[in-house]
Parts: sequence; structure tokens; C-alpha cells
Amino acid sequence: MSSETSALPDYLPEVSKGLTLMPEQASAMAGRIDTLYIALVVICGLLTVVVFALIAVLGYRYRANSRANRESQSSEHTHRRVELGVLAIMLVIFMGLFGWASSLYLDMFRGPSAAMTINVIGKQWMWKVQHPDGTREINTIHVPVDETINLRVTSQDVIHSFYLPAFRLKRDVLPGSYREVWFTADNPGVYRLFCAEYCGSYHAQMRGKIVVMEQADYQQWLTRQGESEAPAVSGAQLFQSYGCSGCHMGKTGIQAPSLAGVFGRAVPLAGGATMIADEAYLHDSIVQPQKHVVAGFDPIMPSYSGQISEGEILQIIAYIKSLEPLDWKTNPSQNPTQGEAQP
Amino acid sequence: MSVATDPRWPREHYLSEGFRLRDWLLTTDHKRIAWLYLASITAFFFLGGTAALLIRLELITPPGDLVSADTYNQLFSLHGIVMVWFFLIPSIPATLGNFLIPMMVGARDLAFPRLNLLSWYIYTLGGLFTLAAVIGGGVDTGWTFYTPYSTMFSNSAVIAAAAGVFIVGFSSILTGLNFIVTTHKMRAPGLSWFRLPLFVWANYATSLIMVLATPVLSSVLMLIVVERLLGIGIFDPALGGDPLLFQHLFWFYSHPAVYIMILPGMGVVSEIIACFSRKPVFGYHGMVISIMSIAVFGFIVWGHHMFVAGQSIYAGIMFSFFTFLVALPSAIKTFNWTATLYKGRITFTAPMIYALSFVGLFTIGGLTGIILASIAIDVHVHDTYFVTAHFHYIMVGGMVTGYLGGLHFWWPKMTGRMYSELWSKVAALALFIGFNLTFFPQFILGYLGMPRRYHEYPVDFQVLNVMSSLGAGVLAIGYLLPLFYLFWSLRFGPAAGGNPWRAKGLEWWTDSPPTKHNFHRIPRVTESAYAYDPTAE
Amino acid sequence: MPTTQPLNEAGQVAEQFNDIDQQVQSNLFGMWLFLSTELLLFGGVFAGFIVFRVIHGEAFAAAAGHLDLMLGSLNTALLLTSGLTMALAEQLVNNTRRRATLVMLLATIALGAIFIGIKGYEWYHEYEHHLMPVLGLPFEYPGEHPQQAELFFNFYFTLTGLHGFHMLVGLGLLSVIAILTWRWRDPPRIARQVQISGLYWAFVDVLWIVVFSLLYLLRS
Amino acid sequence: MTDYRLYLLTWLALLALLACAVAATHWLAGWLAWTTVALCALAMASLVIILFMGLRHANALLRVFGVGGVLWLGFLVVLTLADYLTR
Repeated sequence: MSSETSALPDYLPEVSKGLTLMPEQASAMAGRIDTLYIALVVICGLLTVVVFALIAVLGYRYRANSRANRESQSSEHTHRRVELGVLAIMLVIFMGLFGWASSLYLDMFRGPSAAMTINVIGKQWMWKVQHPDGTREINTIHVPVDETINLRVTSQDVIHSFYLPAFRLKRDVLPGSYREVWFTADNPGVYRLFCAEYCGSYHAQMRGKIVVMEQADYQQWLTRQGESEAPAVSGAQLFQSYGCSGCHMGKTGIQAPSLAGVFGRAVPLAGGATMIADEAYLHDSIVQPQKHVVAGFDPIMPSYSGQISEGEILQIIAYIKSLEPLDWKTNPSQNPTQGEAQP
Repeated sequence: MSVATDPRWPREHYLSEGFRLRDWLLTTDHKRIAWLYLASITAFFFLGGTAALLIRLELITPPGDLVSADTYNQLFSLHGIVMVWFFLIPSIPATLGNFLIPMMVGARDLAFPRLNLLSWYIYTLGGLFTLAAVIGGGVDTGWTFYTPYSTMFSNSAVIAAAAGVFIVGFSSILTGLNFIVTTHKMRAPGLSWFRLPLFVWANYATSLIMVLATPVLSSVLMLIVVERLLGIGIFDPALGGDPLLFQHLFWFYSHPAVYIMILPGMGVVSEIIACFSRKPVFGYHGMVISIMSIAVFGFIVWGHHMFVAGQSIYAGIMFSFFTFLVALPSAIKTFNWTATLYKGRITFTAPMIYALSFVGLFTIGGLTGIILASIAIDVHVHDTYFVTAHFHYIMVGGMVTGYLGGLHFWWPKMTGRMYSELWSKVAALALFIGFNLTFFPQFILGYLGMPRRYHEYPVDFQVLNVMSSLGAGVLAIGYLLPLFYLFWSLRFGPAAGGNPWRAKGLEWWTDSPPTKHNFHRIPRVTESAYAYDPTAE
Repeated sequence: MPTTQPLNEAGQVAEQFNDIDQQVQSNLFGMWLFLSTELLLFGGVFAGFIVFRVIHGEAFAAAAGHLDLMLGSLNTALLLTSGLTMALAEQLVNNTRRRATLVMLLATIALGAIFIGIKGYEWYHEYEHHLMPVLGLPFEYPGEHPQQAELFFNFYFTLTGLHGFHMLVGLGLLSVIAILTWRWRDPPRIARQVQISGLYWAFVDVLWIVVFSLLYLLRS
Repeated sequence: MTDYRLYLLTWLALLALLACAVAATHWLAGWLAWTTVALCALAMASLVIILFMGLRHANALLRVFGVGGVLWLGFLVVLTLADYLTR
């Protein structure tokens, strides 16, 4: 990306100039966060006013040349009692806020089950987006309104942070691991996407938008974009072109574990432990094959680290997820690329 | 007026001990070393401040049109690195602390005077490394040096910058060590722990943090340098390393470091408010307990910098809980300062205005810290200008204001001269107004979602950014003014005499400027700190 | 500190102190404080190692198996012995036995030097077996999990390197002390210096015990 | 002085503990080996600190700061691990 200094990139949503105090809300969670925020602002504002007022009033009343009564100064003992009183009040307020904020936080992380999962990859300095049906976008995410959307975010280089202010949602994106983010947009419109974690020269240009559409519009948009392949389909092609099929489908005679139906199952490992084959496991097995070797197999698989992009890994994982347990065993001649696309 | 004939001007004092350069550069007198530090941190402060002004100038307009993106990134990195490690961390301890702690405990010098001088040289060496990094390409990692950006993507000036910070870390370790030993071993007869001024307590607590936290920063910076230089990395995700481990180790130092910065300011403010209210500090014991518990509990809250970084949600909630707890002693302290005014006899001198500004700004900074500790909200405002505003309220609104207040309060003691009463009040007010104008709009910006470290931004954020930049101009005046009238006072200020504020505390028992060994006779302490009487006079 | 009493009469007191006792106590306290910072300096790396030892348990255990336990144990024994000789030197100098002190100091230095030598041999050995991922040298790990093993060896070289650096500083310090002992001016002062540097030396021992246990011994 | 003999005994104990720890890695496995190694390391470190470094003669202040350093290291390790173990 070039450092355009004259004009801002055109993918930014339209905004009004002028002074605003609160950001727009576009999800149910945004409303709940704002309620807590306003409560906090009121409490903190009151406490600040109390402190400033005390300073002003006491400063005026007990100014050096005033005749205010200064007799009967309080004792250490009184001080301690007053302090304990203040401590108790603050403790109650703070613990209340802690409980409120924490339960909200848990709700933000443990979302309802999602209608669809969209893959998002951050790299210097853009957001690459892959929809479940294979549609790809850069710096823009189209989603339907009122549906729970799950985003699987990762990074290809440094730490980025996926930030949707209108949804009050932010998650740091680390290389080498997947993060799940969910939201339910409840208001059609165009909202901002920022990178919030400093990531190098053009950090400030790593922006995009999220377009929330009515269901019908979304379907229309999808069909217009429909030409491109589903990730599972392109994943199947990658599976062949990277030579994975050679060993994992038993064509070359090298023994490698079958991957059909492996997703979500417990896999016995060489050390005697077992692991659930989730996305992280599959990702690791591609870039760090020696990390978790399946019991009964030699650790001979080469690492694909550096040769394969995070986007391609996601497609291969989508393909592996799409495989039925019997896809290969019953009919090895069948073309595996016909594996069903993920719903 | 000629001070030579003024009876309040001592015939012999530490400033008259020798005027050659080597008398300064090879001195082991804690008072002269304090001046060495004062000169160096002032230079660094204005260096960092210039970077800040350029940042604010850039942000007047939404597009990045004043400087290039890379220059902007180097500017805020320079601002952060210089301000945090070369100004805020040493500021009060190395200048006022160095000058006053031996006098406040009634000693002739710190326990290890040569170590004290050495730590200034280490500081200077570290500063040179960092400046070399700036000249040799500029560092663009931000002051946090987050991996893998710093280890694998940024330019190699990172090595020099990290080495500079590594080196300056040892300076603060040695200073802290010196203060702790001095406070433990060198108190004057009769000066029990609970008769110590809160300034000494605050610096003692600060020193504990310096000694216990700084080495972890050293080790993590060493790991960065080793990763860049030798290629043996432990943060590289491709090897199964974890960039988050860096953040854990980094914040294990850098969160307590916030308390290194603010605790001495709290100590200064306690001295000033007590003196100009002519009253003992409200709840002395409570203040001591608060200081010490901030120092200890400050060590177990670092995870609140990583709420959205990908640490486990349970660890996040645990760190949020501890963060709420560590806010309690700060709340007590704020309350106690305010309560000290009650039934006092208050004069609004410049130091007092600074101190009361500190209390106000620290309150706002602290309470917005509560908003940030509320973990669900932090998800939204983390890495936005809300955080920027919050920590500037603590570090600039709190710490720098406290530092300037202390400098004005003890300036007569350090130099033996008084400064302009009028101009100092103007400066203090300019600082309060300019500061709020600069940083209050940033809270709103942050909640609106403007991320930190942005070289350009959407147009609807402009109004608030312009307000902020205007405030920065006022603030700059507030910082430049003291430079002029304090310098002026060095030559033309009237002699102050031993105790111009009629303050309590051992440092006021001796001449201004003090003699080489501080006291003509080691004092014997018979009363508690702050034995002021508001009913008198 | 029962050993300081006989020293009082001869020692010089620095100007900031009231008496020699205050000075001795302050120096001692300062050294202990410095040692706690040393602990935390290593502590950052220890913490990192422990985290990865937990999350990559198997790989790290296997990688530890590629270190030479025999040489490591021998080195530990040497260092413990040098701790003994240093402690004896402290006792002897307090009893103003110059020659014996000197012998013990030299023994300590010799043991430390042998330690460094063996450590160097180990490093060379690892270099020959391509287990030294420094400066882009080839890393050819014969077992499973080569990436995590590389991480382990990164820790290994960082920790042993950092410890080795402390050993070298200690050896330099002891050499100076040995020369001072050989000259034998102001024995009470020398006694204090031996005590302070003895603290440092013993602490480097302690750090090695932790380094050795973490790196060499957790191999299952 | 009897300290000479005490130091010799300490040294012998240290070597015995070292042998014990090395033996544990040979003959034991899993948690048993881990605990043995940890306990031996702890014992060795304590012996060196208490006897060779003279903590037994030291006043309360030194002991507090000696323990403090270890405690702070504990904060660092335990709270960092708390994150990794609950992810």
C-alpha cells in the first residue's frame, strides 16, 4: 500500500463532520456496553465533582486569612474510622462494577452458536476476508443483519487488532493462533473496521468497513459474488498441489494418517496422549508437523511453514473439515475434490 | 539586591565547593548529582516534548500531511521511550529524591555516594545509546517494543534503543538500591519509621519497585536484543514461541513502573499540602499503608494491559479484580489529601496550586482507570485514545505536575533563591488549563473509537483533535515558563533563607543552600512528621 | 554478624557513615538487595522457560535429553565445591590467615575457570552436532519436534550464556580480591571485600543450581 | 572455629543432594522425578544461601529481603502460568 497523503482511502464509510460524544451502536452488545459505560461515567463524574468541590469549598473556607474555626482538630483514631468508612464505600462500589463488567465480558466471549464463520486474516496492512462460500474481499466484510456471525481471525505477520467500534468489539490478532470473535449486527449500515494494535508503517491505513445488509440484500450480494469457489473446494485443489494427497491419501506408499473425518475427533498421539483435532491442531500439523505426531506414524512430514499462506491453510482446513469419514476408504478412486462444501 | 551581604545567605555551601567541570562531573555529593540529573532529565523532557508537539501538529488535520507515516511512528516511539525511561522514571527520585532523601533522614549523604554518581553515568550512557538509535535510523516500535514486530519486522535501530533502555534500567536499580539502604540504615537518631515524611516513604516504595521489577525488564530487553542479534528467539511463533510471553514479562515491569512514576509525586504532594495547610497530613498511617500496598499490589495487576491480547479470559478477570483492589489505596490517598485541607490555614502559593492540580488531575486519571479496569469496556477502549488520555492524566497531569510542584517547593532549598511568585502561579494555571484542554477531548475520542498511534484519521474526529492540539500549545507555555523564571531566579532571585515556607522536616533545619554534609550537626528528631499547628499565628 | 567485631579498630569509615558497623551493615544489605535484582534478572528467563516447559512438555523433555548430563553434573559439583572453598576463604580471612585465604581464593578461581572450560567444551560439542541455532548456524535436530527443540536450545544458550557472563564477572572480581589478599594491606577491609564477593559467588552458584535443574534434569 | 567442619558437612550434603537429583532423572519419571528434582534444587539452593552466604547469621532485614526476592519471582511465574494454564 502506498502512503497516500492527499486523500483518505475511499473504503471508509461516509461520516458527518462535527462534534459527537457517543459512537453509533450496531449490535445488541454495543447497547449493553454503553449502559455500563454511562453508569461508570456518572459514578466517576460524581466522585470527581465531589473532590473538586471539596477542594474549592475547603480552600475558600480555610484560606489563611479567614476566621473559620480551627479548634478541636480530629485525632488519628477518627482519621482511621473515616478512612475505613471511605474504604468500605469504595469497596462496595468497585466490587459491584467488577461483577457487572466481568459478567458482561464473559457474555462477550461465550457467544451463541454462530450461523456462519468468516475467516479474516490480518497482514501488513490489510484485512483479507474469506466467506464460507468462497467469496473473498479485502478490507470489507459483508454480513447479514440479525444473524450471529463468527469471525475466525489470525495474522500472517505481526500482531494486529481487529476492531469494530460500532460493535464495541476488539480482539488482538496474533500470528500462529486463531481467535474467535462473534457478533450479531442489529442495524443495517456501513461501519468502520480499524486495526487497533500498532503494526508498522501504515498502521493507520489498515482500515476497512463492515457492511451490514438486510437478509434479502445479502443473498443478492452473495449470488452476485457467487462465481468464486468455496474454501473447501479450493482447499481440495491446494491439498493436491502441495502434495498433501500423496501421503495422506496413500498414493505414494508413504504411510501418513488418513484425514477423512478427523476433524473434531480425538487423535491418539505418539507420546500416549490424545488431542482433539480442531483448527489449531490442524494448523499446527501443517506448519509444525513434529509438534503432535499421531501414534504409529513416523515423524517424516516436512514443515510447510513459510511456504504456505495463512489463507491457504484456512482453505485446506475447510477441506479437511468437509471430508466424511468414509470418503477415501470405500472408494479411493473417487475424486476427493468433490467433497461437500461446508454449509 | 546583593546576596553576599544578606544574612540569610550561608557563607559556605555545597555550591561553593568548587566550580570547575570536574568538581561537578566527579562529585559524589548527592546534591550535586541531583543537579546533574536535573539538567539531563530537563533536556530529555524537552526532547520528548518536542516530539509530542510535532505529533499534535500532525493530528490537527485528518490526513497525514505534515510528516510521513514512518516519521510519525518514529516520533511517537521517541516520545514514549524518552518520556518514560529518560524522564518519568528518574524524574522525582533522581532529582528531588537524590537531593532530599539524605537530608530528610538526617544523613550526610546516601549510603553509596560513588554508586550514585555511577548511576548518573549509566543513565547518560543509556541516553546516548537511545539517541544513537534515533540518529541511526529511528525506532518505530513504540515504547512497548512488542514482539514479533520489534524482533522480526522493524529496522535494526531497535537493538540500540533496547540496549539504551536496558542500560538505563541499571541506573534506576542502583538508585533504588541506594535509597532503600539509606532509608533503612542511615536515619538520624529519633527518626523512627513512622516519623518519616511521606516523601521518604513514597521514594522507599518506589525504590522497592525499581529494585524488584526493573531486572525483569532488563531480561526481556536482553531477550529481544539476543533474538535480533544472535537469532536465538523465544518469542518466534514459528518455533512454538509466544509473542504474548513478551507482553507478560514486559508488563510485569511496566505496570509497576507506572507506580514508580506516580508514587514519588504522591509523596511530594503530601509534603506540599501539609505545609501550606499548616496541618499534619490527614491519616498519616493510612497514607503509609496505602503507599506500601500500592507498591506491593501494583505487581499483580499487569495482565490488565492484555485484556484483548489473547490471554485467557479467566486470567483477564483475575487481573481485573486485582486492578479494582489496587485502586482502593489510591482512593484513600485522594480522600486524605482533600481532608487535610479541612480546618487548615491554607495559602495558595505556586507549589500549592501545583499540588491541588495534581489531586484533581490524579482523581480524573484514577477514576478513568476504573473505567478501564471494567474489563468489558476495556475491550472497546483498549488501544484507543481513551487509554492515551488516562495514562497522560496519571503521568503528566499527576506525575509531571507533582514534579513541578516539588521543584518549586524545594527550589529555595536547592538554590537558596526565591523565584517570581506571579509568574510561577501563571505557569501553574497554564499547565492545569492546557493539560485538561489537551487530554480531556481524548477520552471522548477514545470512546468514539479512534485508535492510538494513528498517523491519519477519519474526518469526524477532527474537532476533538484540534481542541487537543490547541491545548498542547497552552501546555507547552506552561512548561516553558518555569524554564525562564527559574533560570532568572538563579541570578536575580532574593535569598530564601533556611526555611522560607516555615515548613517542618529535617531538610528545612539547615541552610539554603545546604552545606556539603547537609547539617552542621546531625539532628535529633523528637516529634512526628508534619507537626504543624493551624490554630497558631 | 559476629565476625565484624574484631575488625572495628582498624577499618576506615567512609565519610557518610557514623561508624564502621553502620558501614558494614549497609554494604551487606546493599549486596543482598543487588542479589535479589539478579534473581529477578534471571527470573524473567526462568519464567519464560517454565511456561514453555509446561506447554511444550514432551518436546522440551526430549530436547533436554540431548544435553550432556554427565558434564553438567560434573560442572555442578565443581561449582558447589567452589562455593565451599569461597566460604572457607571467608572464614580464614577473618582469622587473618593470609596464605590459607589466598590458597582458597585461588582454588575458587581455578574451579570456576574449569567450569567455564567445561561449559565451553559443551557448547563446542553442541556446535559440532548442529545443535547451536545461533547466528543462523544450521540446526539439525535428530528427534521429533525440531521447532520446539530449537526453542529449548535458544533457552539453553541464553541461560547458560547469561550465567557464564556472571561467572566471568565473578572470576574477575575474585582475581582482584586475590591480588589484594596477596598484598595484604588493611586486612579488615580485605575481609569485608572477601565477604561481599563471597556473597556474589555463592549466589551465582544458586543460580546455576536452578539453571541446571531446569535445563538438564527435567528430561522425562 | 567449628565452622570449617560445618562447611565441609554442608558441601557433602550438597553433593549428596546433587547425586540424588541426577539419580531421580535416571530412575524416576513424570511427576515423581519433577518433584524430586525440584525438592533437591530447593534444598541445595537453601543450603548455599543459609550456610555459605551466611543468612543464618543475618538479621531479620536481610532475611525479609532474601525471601522477598523469591516471593516476587513467585508472583511472576505463578500469575503468568495462570494465564497459560487457563487458556
